[in-house]
Amino acid sequence: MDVLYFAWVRERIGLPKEQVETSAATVSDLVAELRAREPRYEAAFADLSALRVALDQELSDFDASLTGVREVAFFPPMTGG
Amino acid sequence: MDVLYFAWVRERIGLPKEQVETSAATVSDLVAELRAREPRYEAAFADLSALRVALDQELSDFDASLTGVREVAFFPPMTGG
Amino acid sequence: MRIAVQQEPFDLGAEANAFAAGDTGSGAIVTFTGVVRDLAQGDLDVMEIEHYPGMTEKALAKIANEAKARWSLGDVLVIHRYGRLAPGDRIMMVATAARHRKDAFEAAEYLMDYLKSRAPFWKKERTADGAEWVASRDEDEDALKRW
Amino acid sequence: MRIAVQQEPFDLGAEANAFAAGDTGSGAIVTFTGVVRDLAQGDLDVMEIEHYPGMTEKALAKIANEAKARWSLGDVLVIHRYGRLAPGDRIMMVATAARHRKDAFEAAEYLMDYLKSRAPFWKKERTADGAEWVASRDEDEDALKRW
Repeated sequence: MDVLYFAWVRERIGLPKEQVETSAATVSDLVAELRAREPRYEAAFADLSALRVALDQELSDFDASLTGVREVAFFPPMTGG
Repeated sequence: MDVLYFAWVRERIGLPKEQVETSAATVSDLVAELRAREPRYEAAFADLSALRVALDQELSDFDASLTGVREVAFFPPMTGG
Repeated sequence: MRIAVQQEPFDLGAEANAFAAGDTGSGAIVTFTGVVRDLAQGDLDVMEIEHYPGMTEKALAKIANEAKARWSLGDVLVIHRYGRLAPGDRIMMVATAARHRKDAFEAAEYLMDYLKSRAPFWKKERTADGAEWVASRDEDEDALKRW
Repeated sequence: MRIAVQQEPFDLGAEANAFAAGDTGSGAIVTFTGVVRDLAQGDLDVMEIEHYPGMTEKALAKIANEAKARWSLGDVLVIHRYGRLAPGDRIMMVATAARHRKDAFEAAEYLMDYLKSRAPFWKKERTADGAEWVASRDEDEDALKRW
């Protein structure tokens, strides 16, 4: 599965995109796996209330299932306009 | 005093502007004088709720005093924009 | 602040660009443009707009100054035409610049609501069937109550 | 309906004129333009806007389609830039055309409210003191509640 990071999430983790092999059932499960990897992931995911997630380019939430999902993106609240 | 007419008030009365010698104290008094003149004035002023009045180029009302006023204008509700 | 009452057409794009260029401190620019619609389904030939020279400019300046007093605005523009217009012609525009979008939007709506019912313009529509003065609408008068 | 996500500057006036020319049935045209403000009082050097290619266009189209479903609109335009911008540069614009001004205004405000918080753009401000991501504002999130 492709995992994308934007804005300060990208900066903290240090890359914009990576391929992740996972059997995580939900977004929260994936976040837990990533946090366990390295301190930079732990730092990026420390406060989930400051993060948003999109599944296959649609806004979603951390309880959502990853079944069939090909692309997960993590980023801070958007500041367009 | 200059009396001006706009839109269908102008069309009913048949002129855009005239000089009126009057000692009317209020706009209503002036309207009463004008209505007494001729049927075309009577027709124009038949329904005051369909008319607006400006005194010296400021919106006013039919109870207003004419003291010191040099220009009175009668017209239907405005349709700008 | 610029108020223009004119017979000539105006260029919406050129006016919008000039307005935006003149106000560099504002983050938000709103424009509203009114266009002559063919109300009578295809047979409006011409719209004639009459106004009250002398009062018109004053009334528009008063409305614009009230908007400036009420919202934090960088700048305000009002252009309103009179004379003969055809369907598709642009009748008028307002523009507002403000730090915050809410102020720019509200001020533009306020200007429009007051222009509709408190600026001395009268519209007459000429069709194949004859000419008729456009009646004021109760909802335009009601729109003033929200301010 | 046109949705453009682009690095290049856009010409507000040319876009407004093209939009107005393309929609002859509407009586009311509203535009909103966002400009880079110097928030940090004179020392903003550059604003960088990051976005999510692929998702951005979809998110903007979804917001525009929701506006079209909700109001009676003749047309909708959304342009949003990404990349490096300087103070005074235009970031984005929306335009709405409708028969009635209320629809055009409300739809433009709706588009802006959703663009602010639901389109995947992130702003970073670079000043003499360093660079900082612009934080989302509670009032922008709250603005969605009125729709």
